[in-house]
Amino acid sequence: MADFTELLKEKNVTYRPGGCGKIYTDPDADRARVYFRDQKPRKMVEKTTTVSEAVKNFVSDGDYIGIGGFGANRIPTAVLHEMVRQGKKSIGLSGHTATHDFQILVAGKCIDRCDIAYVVGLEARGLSKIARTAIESGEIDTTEWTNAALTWRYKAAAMGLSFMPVRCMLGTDTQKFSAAMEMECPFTGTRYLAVPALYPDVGIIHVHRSDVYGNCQIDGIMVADSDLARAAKRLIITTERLVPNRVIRREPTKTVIPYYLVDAVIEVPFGSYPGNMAYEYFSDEAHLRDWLKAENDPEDLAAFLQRHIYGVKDFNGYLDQIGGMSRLQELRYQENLVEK
Amino acid sequence: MADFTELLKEKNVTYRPGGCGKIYTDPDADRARVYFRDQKPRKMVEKTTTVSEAVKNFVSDGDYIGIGGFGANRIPTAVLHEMVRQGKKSIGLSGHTATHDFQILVAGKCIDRCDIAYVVGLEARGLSKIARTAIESGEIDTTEWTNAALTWRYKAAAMGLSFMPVRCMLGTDTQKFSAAMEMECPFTGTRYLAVPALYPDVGIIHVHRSDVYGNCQIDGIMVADSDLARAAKRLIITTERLVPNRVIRREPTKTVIPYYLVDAVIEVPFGSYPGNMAYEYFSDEAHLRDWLKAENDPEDLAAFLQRHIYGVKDFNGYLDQIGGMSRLQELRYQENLVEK
Amino acid sequence: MEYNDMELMICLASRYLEDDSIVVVGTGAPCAAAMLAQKLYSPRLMIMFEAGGIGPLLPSMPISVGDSRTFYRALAASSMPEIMETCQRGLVDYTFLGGAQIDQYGNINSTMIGEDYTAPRVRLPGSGGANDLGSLCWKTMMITPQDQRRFTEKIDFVTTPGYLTGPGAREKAGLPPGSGPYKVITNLCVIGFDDQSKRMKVESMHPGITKEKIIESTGFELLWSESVTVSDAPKEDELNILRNEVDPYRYIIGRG
Amino acid sequence: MEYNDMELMICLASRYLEDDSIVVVGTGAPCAAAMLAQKLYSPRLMIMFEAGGIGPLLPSMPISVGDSRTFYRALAASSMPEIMETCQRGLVDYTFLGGAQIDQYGNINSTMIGEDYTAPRVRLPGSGGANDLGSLCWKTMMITPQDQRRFTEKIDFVTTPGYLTGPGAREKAGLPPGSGPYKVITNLCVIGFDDQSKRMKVESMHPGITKEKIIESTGFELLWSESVTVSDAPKEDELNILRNEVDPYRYIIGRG
Repeated sequence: MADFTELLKEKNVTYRPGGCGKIYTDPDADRARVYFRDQKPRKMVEKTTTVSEAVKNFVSDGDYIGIGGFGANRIPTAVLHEMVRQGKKSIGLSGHTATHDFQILVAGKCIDRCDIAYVVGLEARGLSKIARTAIESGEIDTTEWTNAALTWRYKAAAMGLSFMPVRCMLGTDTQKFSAAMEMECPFTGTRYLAVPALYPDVGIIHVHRSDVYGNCQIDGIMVADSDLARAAKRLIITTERLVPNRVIRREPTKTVIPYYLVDAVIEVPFGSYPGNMAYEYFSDEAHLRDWLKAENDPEDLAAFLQRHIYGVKDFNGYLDQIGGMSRLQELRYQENLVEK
Repeated sequence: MADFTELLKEKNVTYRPGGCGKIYTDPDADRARVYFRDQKPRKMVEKTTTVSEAVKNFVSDGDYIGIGGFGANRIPTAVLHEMVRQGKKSIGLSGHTATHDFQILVAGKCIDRCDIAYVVGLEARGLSKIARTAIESGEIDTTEWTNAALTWRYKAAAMGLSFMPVRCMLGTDTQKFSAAMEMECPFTGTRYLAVPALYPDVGIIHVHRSDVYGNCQIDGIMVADSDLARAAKRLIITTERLVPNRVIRREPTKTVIPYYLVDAVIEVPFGSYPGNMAYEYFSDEAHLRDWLKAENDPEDLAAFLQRHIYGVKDFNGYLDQIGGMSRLQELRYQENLVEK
Repeated sequence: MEYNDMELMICLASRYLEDDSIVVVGTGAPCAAAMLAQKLYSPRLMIMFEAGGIGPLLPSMPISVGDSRTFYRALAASSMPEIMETCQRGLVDYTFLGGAQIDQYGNINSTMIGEDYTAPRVRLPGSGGANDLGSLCWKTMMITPQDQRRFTEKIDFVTTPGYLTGPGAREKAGLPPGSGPYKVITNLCVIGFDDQSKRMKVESMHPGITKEKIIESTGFELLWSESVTVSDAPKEDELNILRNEVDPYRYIIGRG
Repeated sequence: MEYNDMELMICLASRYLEDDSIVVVGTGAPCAAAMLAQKLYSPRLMIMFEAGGIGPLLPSMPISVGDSRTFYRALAASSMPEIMETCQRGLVDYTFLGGAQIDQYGNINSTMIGEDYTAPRVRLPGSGGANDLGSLCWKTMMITPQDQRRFTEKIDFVTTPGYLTGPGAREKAGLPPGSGPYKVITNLCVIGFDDQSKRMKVESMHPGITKEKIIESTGFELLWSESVTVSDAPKEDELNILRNEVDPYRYIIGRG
């Protein structure tokens, strides 16, 4: 019989700061428990509202937010535009591959701190000049992490813990400018970094289907949204479609976000535009290029933002500006590999 | 701006054994990595075989196993019967609500050690006399855990870690007879138990659908099988149905076990019988009662086992014994709430 | 209407489950109490099962906390880690446990009877998820018959934490502050826990039950609420729904 | 056949990806190399993307490692934790990274240029998943143009660990033993890592490239394999498939 019981012995160890970054959110699991007990909406009641109301009621200046999706894929664009329109300030952001979402909030000067893994680039599309400048100028305070570290920080919170041991970042400057702690395994002595649980004040996630209570389905990759939904103190859901509760109950295996995590639900068709929404529509690469180009000149950018965000009432107004259903249908063809 | 950076400071701490139980499996993540690198079947090739061959090739005397499903729900009965038929010995078991599965292996005298959370009871059906006696007599060595602790031990392994901090078991005799370590959070000082990662030698899981490579779908609750599949060094899959690879590729969101985790795939219709298989067939309560009753007398039990396990060639032979398709169809009606 | 002990306990327990709260239940009496509460008092009570079922429209009493009834037309069919992590995160209000022995602090034994762990006189089913739920949910309720053997000064094995050794002990052990035993519903009385001492305190006695009967059925000293009341007997509609809709085959109430 | 630097690097890189292995790739040249390998050398090469895509039948080059192409008719559409944990568990053989600076130990900078973290001269995209992949996958490959600015003695920021400060340093830092940089494929040569010193060692020079050219394009001292060969130039079938099937719109190879 194999036996590893000898690993069970007393050890004196030292926890050491592994980096000089900042911890922007409270990792304490007991305080999070009390918040969840007292504030999470246990009532399965209708939570549909408007984007404007949701941003007014659930996002405050100074809040720290986590955004669903990845890069320009399945992002909650309508909520981000509304945050810009309402002039939200001093927002903290969890930046695991935040690209166009980061760009929108930087354009609105909403952000003042960022747990940063990847935010100034738009992947293959190139870099956002305003995003880059906001960080180079020190306008946005940053602490370094990696995509996995941020994912696991969400997971620690989703599990109701205050930390998670991880094996990335070790030995690098990424570690040095993070806010991880050095520790070791109680059994094997293996060296780990402990990352602090990340409980954002607000999570914002765009999904394929939700009922009016907030029971949600997502098709395709989940990115980190299962954990983000559980880690967030408040949660705003935008959905391509509102569906009857019986649709959810028909396939309970597909429910990735149950209603008791959700504070607000808004139906926003094409809500990830100009981002990609799997099985629905591809990203609008031309529009994203226009945006990047506009950043080369402050006046161009101001005009661009006026036209697409400040000058429209809501997200449907934005969709009108970019070419309405004709353009959206082109993106749907592209997504579904339909030869026009 | 909220700031919790003060949590990032040096602390001297002591890790203390939290229990006097045994650690039956190696929690070392580096050794597991090397095993996975060198032994996991990266080739996407056909892996279909027979239950008998799979048990011969992938389960050795002395191995430590983890069984999918929960209680008498979605259990890999065919593989368990075959282990009994082949007379496997000195098997270690992870016992998070193992009920009829445990009962089968105890009847075959296969088990000599058990990480135990719940194994001698069959939930509402009552207790298994032979299971109880095997533990009371000391025939089976045990270390105490809870369902969550065992689940999280799998999760630690599935994440590639050697431990996981948990908040259960603390302060109880359950802790005292576990093999957990006492530790505290590097940030908040919160007390945790660290549980050692559980990498079983063999995982055995029954699923609804698999292709010949081992890409699997499960309908309904997952129990702990997503993590078990990832934690196990070898993995045997039995499936209600083999389906073409294109069925898997049609809905990739539904794949819960990808092929590279899988060593063997066997189509076993009604493979969870007499257990429940969600959406397929209900548990055979009469048969489970017969089994429990047979345990009252050693001769009755021997005859019962002879008739249902030792005396039949394979699982289809067992299904013939219990009434064949007529009985199975009754259980299907029951599952699907069809009034006959 | 006549009723047996099991019916009595289930009916009383059902009244404690507030609407719009979340409860993790096992099979048997707890599940019956939750189903009855849903049908009578708390239509939006959210029932979870530890193997993964969330908010099913239960067509009948489950046999196992992992059987397909536990996620029949459910809001979600999730997993054991999902449920346990939801508890650990502090989202679950109530859980219901049973056990072979219980002490004055609400510590429960469902593991073994005897002195020696390696050679128990009787091995019981074990913790399963009981320790997890009693550690991580906010309020733990128990449904149990009451007698000297079960309600004992020193239980043979602390499977699931109540208030452990008394005030502050849960917190000191590292268990989440603010969680712990809430009510014990027996065939004789309803028992709460004293805020200061964390010891069992009788709140109401069931109709026809005397203080003496309760004392002689208890292996330790009970505290008594200043205003011990008489428990409201099961009402006709409770019993009707329990017998006709919740447990028509008398799986559970047949044991009473 | 004529070819540009990007085509050269992609073709060479594709030859290192063994059949039946698992590779996590980003967009751009790495993805092109993996696609080319699948079509020519390693039909069962398993491509994963860090946002969750596993084994897609890529209809075209993805724009983002999270776009819907990355799980088109895939074997699984999973999640970022699933991919990262698969890497941490030791199941991923290869990954491909890029960066603005690299040193002799294969440490990569993709975070910033400058001296002061709080006021970088140039902020780069950052780690994203690069540090994770370079820490947790078994073999890290790099595709990068080679010049004095990029191949530098001291990089401004170690985003992703190579062999850090040399032999044993990864293990000492706690990184999984046996992992680390494997090949660097540049527009001038193919570079491996010396077993003893963990320093870059030139293995083959591309056709027409001299040792002097390589030395003057490198900001640190390179080791040289005892038998430096001439790299096999891109073959006609490689170029044809790369141009016609992998990247018909010249998104990537147009940059070469």
